[in-house]
Amino acid sequence: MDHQSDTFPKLLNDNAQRFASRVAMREKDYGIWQSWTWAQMREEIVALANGLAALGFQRGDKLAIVGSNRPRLYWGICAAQCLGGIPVPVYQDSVADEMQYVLEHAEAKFVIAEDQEQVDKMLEIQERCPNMHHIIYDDPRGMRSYRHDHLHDFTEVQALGREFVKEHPEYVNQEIAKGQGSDISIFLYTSGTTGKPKGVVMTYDNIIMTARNSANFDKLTQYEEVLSYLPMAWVGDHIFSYGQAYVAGFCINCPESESTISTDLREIGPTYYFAPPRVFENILTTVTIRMHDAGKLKQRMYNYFMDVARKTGVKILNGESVGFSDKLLYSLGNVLVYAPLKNTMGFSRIRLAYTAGEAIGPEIFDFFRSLGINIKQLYGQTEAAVFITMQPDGQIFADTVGVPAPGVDVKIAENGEVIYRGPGVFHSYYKNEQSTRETKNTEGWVFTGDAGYFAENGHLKIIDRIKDVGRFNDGSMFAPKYIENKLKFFPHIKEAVAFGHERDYCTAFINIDLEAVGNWAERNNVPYASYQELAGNPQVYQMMLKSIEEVNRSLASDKLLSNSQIHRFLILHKELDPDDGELTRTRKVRRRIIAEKYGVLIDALYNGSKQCFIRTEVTFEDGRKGAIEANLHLMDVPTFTPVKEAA
Amino acid sequence: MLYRESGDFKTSYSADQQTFPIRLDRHMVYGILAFAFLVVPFLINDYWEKSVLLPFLVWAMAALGLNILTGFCGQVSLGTGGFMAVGAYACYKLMVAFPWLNMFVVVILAGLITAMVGVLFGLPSLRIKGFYLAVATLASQFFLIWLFNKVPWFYNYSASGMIAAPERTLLGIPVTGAEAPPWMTYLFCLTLVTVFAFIAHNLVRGRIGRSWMAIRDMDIAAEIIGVPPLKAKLSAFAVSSFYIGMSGAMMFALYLGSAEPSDSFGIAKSFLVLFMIIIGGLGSILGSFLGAAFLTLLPVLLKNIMVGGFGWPPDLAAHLELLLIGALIMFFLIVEPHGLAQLWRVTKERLRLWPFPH
Amino acid sequence: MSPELLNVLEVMLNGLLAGVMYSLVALGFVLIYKASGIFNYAQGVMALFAALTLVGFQTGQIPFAHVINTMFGTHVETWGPGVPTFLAIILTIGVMVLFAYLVERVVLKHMVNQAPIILFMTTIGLAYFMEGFGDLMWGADIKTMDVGLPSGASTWFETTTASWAAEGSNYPGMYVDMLDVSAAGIAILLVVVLTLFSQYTKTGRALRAVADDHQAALTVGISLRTIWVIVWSIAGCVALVAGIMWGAKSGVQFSLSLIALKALPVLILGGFTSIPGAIVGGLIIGVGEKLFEYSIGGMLGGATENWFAYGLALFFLMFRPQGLFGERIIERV
Amino acid sequence: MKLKKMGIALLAAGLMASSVPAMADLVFPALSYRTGPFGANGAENADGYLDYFALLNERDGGIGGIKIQTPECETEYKPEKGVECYESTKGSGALLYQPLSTGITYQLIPKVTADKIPMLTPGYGRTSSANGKVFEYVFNFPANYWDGASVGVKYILDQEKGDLKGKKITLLYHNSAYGKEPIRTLEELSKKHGYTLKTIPVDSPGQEQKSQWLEIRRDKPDYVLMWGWGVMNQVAIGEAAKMGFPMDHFIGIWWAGSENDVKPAGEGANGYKALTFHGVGKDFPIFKDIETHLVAKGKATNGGKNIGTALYNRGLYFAMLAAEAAATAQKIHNTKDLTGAQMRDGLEALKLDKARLEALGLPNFAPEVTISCENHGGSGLVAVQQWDAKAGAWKLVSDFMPSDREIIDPLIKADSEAFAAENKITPRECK
Amino acid sequence: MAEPTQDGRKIGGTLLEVKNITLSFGGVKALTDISFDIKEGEIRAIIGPNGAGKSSMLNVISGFYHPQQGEVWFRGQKRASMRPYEVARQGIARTFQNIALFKGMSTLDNLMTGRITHMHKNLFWQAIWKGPAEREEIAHRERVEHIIDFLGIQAIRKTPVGRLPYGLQKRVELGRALAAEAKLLLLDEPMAGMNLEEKEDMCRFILDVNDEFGTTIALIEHDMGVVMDLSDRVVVLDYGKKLADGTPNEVRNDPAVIEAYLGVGH
Repeated sequence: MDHQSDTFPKLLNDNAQRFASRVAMREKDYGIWQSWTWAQMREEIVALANGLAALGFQRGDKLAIVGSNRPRLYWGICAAQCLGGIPVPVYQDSVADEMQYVLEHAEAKFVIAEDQEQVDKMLEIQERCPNMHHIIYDDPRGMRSYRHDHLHDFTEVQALGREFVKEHPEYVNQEIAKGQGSDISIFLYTSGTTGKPKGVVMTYDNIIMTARNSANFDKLTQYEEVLSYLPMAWVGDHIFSYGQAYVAGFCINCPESESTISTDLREIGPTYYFAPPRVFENILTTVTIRMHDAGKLKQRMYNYFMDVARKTGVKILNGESVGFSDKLLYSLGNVLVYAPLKNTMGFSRIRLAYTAGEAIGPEIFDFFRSLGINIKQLYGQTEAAVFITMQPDGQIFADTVGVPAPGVDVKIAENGEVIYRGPGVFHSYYKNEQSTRETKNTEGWVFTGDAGYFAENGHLKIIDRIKDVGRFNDGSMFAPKYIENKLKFFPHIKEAVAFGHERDYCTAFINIDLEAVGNWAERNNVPYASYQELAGNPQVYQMMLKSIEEVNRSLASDKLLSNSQIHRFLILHKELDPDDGELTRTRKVRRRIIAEKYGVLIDALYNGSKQCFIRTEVTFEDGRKGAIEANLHLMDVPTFTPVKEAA
Repeated sequence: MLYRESGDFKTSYSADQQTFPIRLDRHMVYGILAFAFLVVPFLINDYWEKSVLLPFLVWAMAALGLNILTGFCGQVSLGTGGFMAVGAYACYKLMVAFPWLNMFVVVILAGLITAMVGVLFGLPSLRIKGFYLAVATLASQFFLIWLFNKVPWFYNYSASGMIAAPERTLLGIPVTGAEAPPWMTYLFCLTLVTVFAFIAHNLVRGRIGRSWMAIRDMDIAAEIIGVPPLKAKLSAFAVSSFYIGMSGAMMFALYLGSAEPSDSFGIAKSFLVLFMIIIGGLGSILGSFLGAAFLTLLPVLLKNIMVGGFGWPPDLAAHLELLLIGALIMFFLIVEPHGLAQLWRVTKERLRLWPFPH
Repeated sequence: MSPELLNVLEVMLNGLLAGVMYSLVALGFVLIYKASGIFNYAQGVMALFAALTLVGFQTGQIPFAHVINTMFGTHVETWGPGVPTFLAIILTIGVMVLFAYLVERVVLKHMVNQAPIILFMTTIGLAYFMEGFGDLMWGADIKTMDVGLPSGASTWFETTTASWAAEGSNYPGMYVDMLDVSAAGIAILLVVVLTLFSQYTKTGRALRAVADDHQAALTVGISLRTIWVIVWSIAGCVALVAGIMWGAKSGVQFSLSLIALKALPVLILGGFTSIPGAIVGGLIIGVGEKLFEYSIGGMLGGATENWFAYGLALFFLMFRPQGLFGERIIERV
Repeated sequence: MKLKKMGIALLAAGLMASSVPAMADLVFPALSYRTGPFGANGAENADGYLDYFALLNERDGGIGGIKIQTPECETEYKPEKGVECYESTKGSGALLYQPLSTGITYQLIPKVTADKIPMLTPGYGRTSSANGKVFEYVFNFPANYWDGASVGVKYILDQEKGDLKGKKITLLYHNSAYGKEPIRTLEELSKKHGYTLKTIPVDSPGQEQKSQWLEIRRDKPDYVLMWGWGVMNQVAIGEAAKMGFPMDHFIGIWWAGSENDVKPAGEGANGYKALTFHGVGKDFPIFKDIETHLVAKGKATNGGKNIGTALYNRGLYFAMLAAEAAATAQKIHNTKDLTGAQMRDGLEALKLDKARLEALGLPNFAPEVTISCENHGGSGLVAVQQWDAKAGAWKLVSDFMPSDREIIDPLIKADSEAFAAENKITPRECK
Repeated sequence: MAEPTQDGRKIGGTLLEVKNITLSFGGVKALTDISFDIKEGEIRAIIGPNGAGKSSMLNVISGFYHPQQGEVWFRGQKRASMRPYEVARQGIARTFQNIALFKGMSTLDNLMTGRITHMHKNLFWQAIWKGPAEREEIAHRERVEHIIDFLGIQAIRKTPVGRLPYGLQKRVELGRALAAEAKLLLLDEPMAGMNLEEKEDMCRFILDVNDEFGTTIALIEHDMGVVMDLSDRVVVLDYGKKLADGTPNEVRNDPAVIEAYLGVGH
C-alpha cells in the first residue's frame, strides 16, 4: 500500500476506487446473500452520513450502535466517522440498565438500533439519557404504530441524506478531509469483570496501524472472506470485521441471525476466521458427539484417520518434512475424513484462524491444526487494539501465545505482570483519568494485569490474572484459572471454579456440559428430567471424578503447581449464568460474586461434609426471578505425589 | 463425502433456484452429459443401442411423462401404452404424409397430437379420483389399441396391420430405418430426452408445477387458494401425454422400427411405466430416469448373468427372472417406498453430512 | 316370441353368466380391499397359482421338477397317480392359507401405512413373483382342469326354449353352458357363506369392524395382522374357485392370470368396497358388453368387449364417482 | 466412490452379451419364448428346434463336420426382447434367424437385410417376403398364412365336392396383425368360389368368447376357420365343443393345431381339424435316433417330454430346413465355415426331395421344397390334420395340397412392391 | 369515511356483506338467514359453540358451499355463484381448521403456491424458463421472502412442510394465505390446538398483518378471550342462527350470548 490513508472514511474512499466492483459486504437476508460492493457501500454510508448531518449530527457527537452484526450498523460506524463523530458500539444483549450506563457515560446523541427489541430498550432509558436525541432503526418490523418524532427509519435517514447532499454537495467530503489519524475514532466499552464498564478511547492511528501491521504480518488480501458474528462492541470484531477489512479491502459477511450462524458459516466458508476457544471447543464437542452416533465402521475409520492426522497433520501444517507413506495416508484421510469434516464445519476454505481470550486446550488446538486448519493463538486486549503477541506461521505451540506483534514491545514487570507498548495503545479511558493513569504509565507501558513469562523459545506464556494468582497456606502458588482451564478442556465440563487462596488445598465447582453429558446419558439410557437431576447423578459424578484425577496427575508433574491438585469437588446444580451475574458477558468467572453466593458450598468443601444444602436465586430468561434448591454431594479426589523431574 | 459446499453460497434468487444448486451436482451432470454426448457415440454398437440405450431413453421419456401426471399431479393413469400407441401412429402417419419433414418436428408433432388425445381422456379425472381413475384410464388403453387395430387408415391399409418406419435422414444421415447408424438414433433420442427433461424440470418448478403438486397434495385446498382444478388436471394430462406420445413415436420410429398395437403398446407397457416411476420415485425427474434404467437394464442384466454367466437353461432363467424382478420390486418398495430417487436423496444427504451420520 | 327377441334374451342370459364369472374374480379384490385398503392386483395370479396347485396335486406332479432335473440331471416328473379331487382341493386351500401367511409375514408387515399406490405396486410385484414361482413350481405347460363339474350345453334348456319360439321359425333353442350355471351356483353359495361367516362368527365380525375402522377392530381383540392373514386366505380360496371355473374353460395356463383385467371394470362399477357391488357390477358388465357386442359391436368391426366394459364402468362412474355400491367419498374442508 | 465405479463396471459387464461361441462353429441362435401367455407353445417348438441340432452334433458331428451352436435367447414373444436377442447374438457369427414371432419378424426384416444375415419364418412372418427379389434375406417357405387360407378353402371345397356356392364360412380371428392376415385371401377366394365370408375378431387374450360363439351358433356357418393364438384356441375349441358345433367343420391354422389347444376341451375336441405343413406323430425313423442319441444320454432338451407333439415336430422341421440349407451352402461355396450371405445362397439353392427326406429319417414328413432366388416362399403345400381325442394324437387326413397361386401370387407381388416402394428398394435381378 | 381507531388503524367501508344466507344439507339447516358485514381494515370474528355453523359460513364466503338462499356482496358487487378458485382470484384467501398444507412441498413452495393467482406466464415461457418466467418467479419470490421474514420462518424455508411441527405448520399456512395478498383473509380457527406461547405468537401475527398490510381479517375462533382481545367486531352464531353482532364489549354483555355461549360454562 503506497498511500497511507489515516482515517476509515478515507480508506473507504480509497477502497471504493481500488476495489470498486469487489464485494465489501454481504448479509444473509431474504434467503440469499445480499451483497454490496465497496462503491455501493460507500454510497450507502455517505447517504447515511448526510442524513445524520441533516439531523444535526456534529463533529464530536457520539453515535451509539445497538444491535447484532448488520451491514447497516457497520455503516453507522463509518458514517459517524465521516462526520468526525465517535461511534459507540454497545453489547446488544445487555439489559436496558446496562445500556443506560454506557449511553449516558458516552453522552450518545444518536442511536442506531437494530430492531424493535432494541428500540424498546432505548425508549425505556430515554428519559434517563437526556443527551439522546435521535433513534434510528434498521428493521421497521412491528414499529408502524410507534409515534415518536425522534424515531427514524434507517432508509428515511438515508433519503434525507440524499436530499441534504443536493444542497450541501461537499459537506461530507469536507468533513472527511478534516479527519486525521490522531483523532478519536471510536469508544469501545470493556465488559469489565468488576465494576462498571470503562470506555476505551481509540484513535484512528491506534486501529489503523494495528490493523495494517497485523494484516501484513499474516498477509491478508482483499480476497479474504470473513464472517462477522462476534459482538460489534468487542474490540476483536472491530479489528477483524472493520479495521482489517478496510485496510485490506476484504469482504465481511453478516449472518442471517444468531440462530443460523453455523449454517451461514458453512455457506460462506470464510478464509479468515476468529473465534474464542470455547467456540472451537464447542465444535469439537459437537464433532465428537456426532461421531458417536455413527456406525461402527465409520467410527473406526474416523478414529484411525484422526490418529494419522495427529501424527502427521500438524507437522505438514508446520512445514516439517513427513515421510512419503505418511503423506499418502494423510491425503487418503483428507479425502475420507478431513476435507468432509472441514466442509461440514464450514472451514473448507480457511487460510487463517485465530483464537484468543482464554487458554485453548491442547487437544482442541491440535485437532484443528491436524486437520490442516491453520489456527493460531494471539494475546491481546482492548487497550492494545487487540494485538500484543501473535504466533508466526510455523511456530505454533498450544501453551504459549506467540511473539510480540509487529511494532509492539512486551516485557515482564518485576511482579511477573506482562506489560507492553506499541502503536495500538489506547488513548485513554473516557472520563476516567485515574484509571488511565493506573493502566498506562507515562512511558506508554500498559499493564495487562496478567501474570506470565517468556519461555526459552521467546514465546510468551500466560498463567493467570495477576490479581487472581493466590497462595496456599503453605505459600505455594495457586493459579485458579490455570486449573479451571485444564478442567474445561474436558468436553463434559462446561465451567469450573477453583478455590485455594489462603486455604490448605485446592477444591473446585464443576458445571457439566448439558449437551455432552445429556448425549452421553441418552446413549447409556440414563434417565433425567432436568439439568439438576443430571448434575446430581452418581454416574456423572464418577465421570467427573475420573477427569479431575487426570488433571491432578498432570498437575503433579508441574513443579510450580503440584500443590494445586484438587482434593474435593462438587457439581453445581445450575449453570453459571451471565444473567445471574456469575459470569461476565464474555463468560469469564466472577469469583467474588460466586464466593459470596455459594459461600456455604465453599465452606462445605473445606469442612469435610459429604452433602450440602443450597438455595439460589436465579433470573429466568424472561427476567422473572425465582429460587432453586438442591442438596449437593461433595466428593473427594485422590491426589498424586509430585514427580520430582518435570516430564 | 464428495461434497464441498462450504463457500458455495448464493447471492441471487436465480442462483438459489437453479436446477442444480449444489456445485458438485452441477459438475456431475455436466460430466454425465458430456460423456453421453461426446464419448458414448464413439463407443456405441448395435447391441448397446437396441438393447440398452434406446430402450432406456424411450422409457425414460415415457416415465417422465407419466411422472408429471402421476408423480406431480397425483392422477394415476394406466393408459400409458395407449398414449404411446397414439404417438407411434401419429408419427407413422406424419412420416408417410410429409416425408420431407424433419424427424424432430415429426416426433414433437406426434407428441402434440397425443397431448390432444390425452386431454380428451383426461376429462373424467375431474370427477373420478384415485384407483377409480386408474382403472378408468384403462378404458383409454383398451379403446385406443382396439381403434388402431380396427381402422386400417392408421396403418395405411397394409396387409399385415403392422406399421414400419420408412427411412428418414437428418443432415444426410439416416435416422430411422435399418441403415441408421446406432450413434445417430442414440444421439437423436438423447437430445430429445435431455431437452425435454430440462423442460419438464422447468415446468414442475414453476407456477404450473406448483399448481399440479397442490392438486396432488390436497385438491380442495388447492382450489380454494386459486388453482383451477380443470386447468391444472387437464394441463397435466396434456403435458404428460405429450411426453408419452413422443416416447411412443421414438419407440416406433427409432427403437423398434415397426410396431403393432397390442404387441408393442399393450397394457403391460402401462404397468411397466407406472412401475418405473414408482421404483424410480414419484414426483422426481431424476426418479424417472432411475426407474427407467432399473427396469430396462435389470432384466437384461439378470438374463445375461443367469444364461450367459451361469449357463442355466433359458426357460428356467426366464421364470427365475420374473420371480426375481417381482421380488426385487417388493424389496425396493419395502425398503424405500419413495423410490430410488429418495434413496439417492438420502445417500446424497449422507454424503453431504459425511462423516457424520445425521 | 320371435327368434330375434329370444336371441337377445340368450345374449343377456349368457352375459349374466359371464358376469358371474367376472364377479368371482372381483370378489377376491373386494375382500382384500375392504379389509386392508390394498388393491390386490395379484388376485388373477393367485387364481392361476391355485389352479396350478390343484391340478398339480390331482395329477401328482412333483413341485419344481424342472429345477430339480436341471440341477441334478434327474428325470422326475410325477410321484404317483395323484390325489382325489376333493383331497386336492383341501390341500390347495392349505397352500393358499400358507401363502396368505407368508405374504403377510414377508411383505405386508413392512408396508403398514404406505400410500395406496405403493401397496398396489407391491401387489404387482407379488404378481410377477408368483408368475415366476408358479411356472418354476408346476411348469409352464397348459394343463387340463377337471374337477367333475358339469359342462356343455344344457339340452333340456335348449329344447324348452326352442318351444317358446314361433312355430316354424326353426329356432334351435337357447344355449346355456352348464359350467357357467354351476359357476353361478357356486358364486351364490360363496356369497352366502361369506355373508354367514361375517355375520355369525367372531372373526367375521372382526373383519367387518376392520373394514369400518382399523382402530375399532383392535378393540375386538384380533390383531390387524391376523385379520390380514385371514382375509388373504379367504381371497386365496375365492381365487381357487375362480381358477377352477376359468381353468375349466381354457385350461390352466399363464393367461389365467389375465382374468384380473376382466374383473377391474366390474370393480370400479360396483365399488371397491362392496361385495354386492362385485356381484351386481359383474352382472351389469357381463350383460352390457355382450349386448353391445351383439347389437353395435358388429358394426364397429367387433371385439369391442374389452374396452366397452371399461367404457361402461366409466360411464357409471361419471354419475357415481365411488362406484354403484362404493362408500361415498366425503370431501371436507 | 470406488465401490460405485466397480458397480458401474460390473453393470456394464453384465449388460454385455456374454456368450461368444468359437467362430469356427455354425451358429443358429434359437430365439424362443418359454414364458408368458404363449410359453407352452414356445417351449415345444424350441425343444424340437434345439433337439434336431443337438442330434446332428451327437450323431453326425454337426453339419459337414462342423459343430453347431444354438445359443438360446428368451424373447417372451415380445418385439423389444426379440430385438435385444437379435442384437446380442448376431455378433457371434449367427447364420440364420428364426424369430418364431410375426411381431419380431417385422422388427428384424430391415435389420437382417442390413446385417446380411438370412431370416427364415416358416408359417408366420411377413407373407410377402416370399418375393425374394424384394426381400433378399428373408425366407418364409414352405408355407405362409395365405397358403394356409387358400388350402383351407381348398380342403373345404374338396369336402363339399367342389361346390361352395351359398356356403357360409366364418373366420374367427385373433384381433391382431397376425389374425388379419388371411382376410384378404379369403375375400378373394370367396369371389372366386362364391361362398359368403364372415369375419369375427376376438380380442387378445380371448378368454371370453361367449358373444362370438353365440353369434356363430345363430349364424350356423358351414365351416369355421380359426386364426387363433394362445388361450384363444383353447377357449374357442371348448366353446365349439360345448355348443355342439361339428368339430370336423372347424379348421384352425397351424398355430391353432397343437396338443395344447385341444387337450383342455377333452373329449369334446375330438374331430377338430387344423392345417399343417409337415407331418405329425412320432412315427418316423428320426425319433429312434433322438431316443438313442439324446433321450438315452439325457441330452434331450427339457428331458424330452415334448417329443412328438405337433409343435415339437415343427421345431424339428424348422431346424432341419436350416441345417439342410447350411449343408447346401457348404456344398455351393465349398467351405465349411459359412457367412450369412453364403447361408442365404444355401437357402436359395435348397432342394428337399423325397429321397433326401428319407435319408434324413423323415420320410414323407413334408412335401418337397425347392427354393430359388425369386421364390423365397416355397411351394405352399399344406395338409390337414385331425385330432383324435381317444388316441390323444393328431393324424393327417389329407395330402399336402397346393395353394391357389392365381390368387396369392398377385397379392404377394402387390404387397412386396408396395414395401419396396415405401422403403426405396430396387428389386434385384435373379439370374 | 375512514375512521381511525384508537391505535391509529383505519377502518373503511363495507368490504363484504352476506345477506340472508340460508344453507342446508339434505334438509338439515346449517345456516338460517344470516346477515352481517365486514368492513375494510377491520378484524372481524365469528364465534359460536361447536356446530354453530361458523365453518359453514366461511365455506359459503370462500365459495365451497353454495347457499340455497341469500347473497354475498363483495366490494360493492353481488357475487354470482362461483367456484372456490374464482373466489380466490377475486381476492379472498383463507386458512383451514385442519391444516391443509401441500405436504409434499417445501415451505417456500407452499407460499409460492399462495401467489398462484398473481402469476400469469404461460406454459411456453415456463418450459423455456430463462427469461420472462424466471423473472416472474424471482419477483414473486422476493415478495414471499418478505412474508417468510415477517413470520420468522427463514430456517424452515426449504423444509418439506410435512416434517414441521404443528405450530409451525399453522404459521406456514397463514403465510400461504398472506402470500395471496388478498383483500380479505379468512382464518378458520387459527389458534386451534396451540399452546399458550404459540397462541400469543399467532395473535401477534394476526394483529401485525392487519396493522402492517391493512388486510381485512375475518376469523373463527373458539377461544373467547383471544377473540375479544383481537377483534374489532364480533358476530355470534348459534345453531345456524345469528345471536348477536357488535363490538366485543357489546357482545360480551348481550344476554342472549351469555345464555347460549358463556352460560354453558366453556
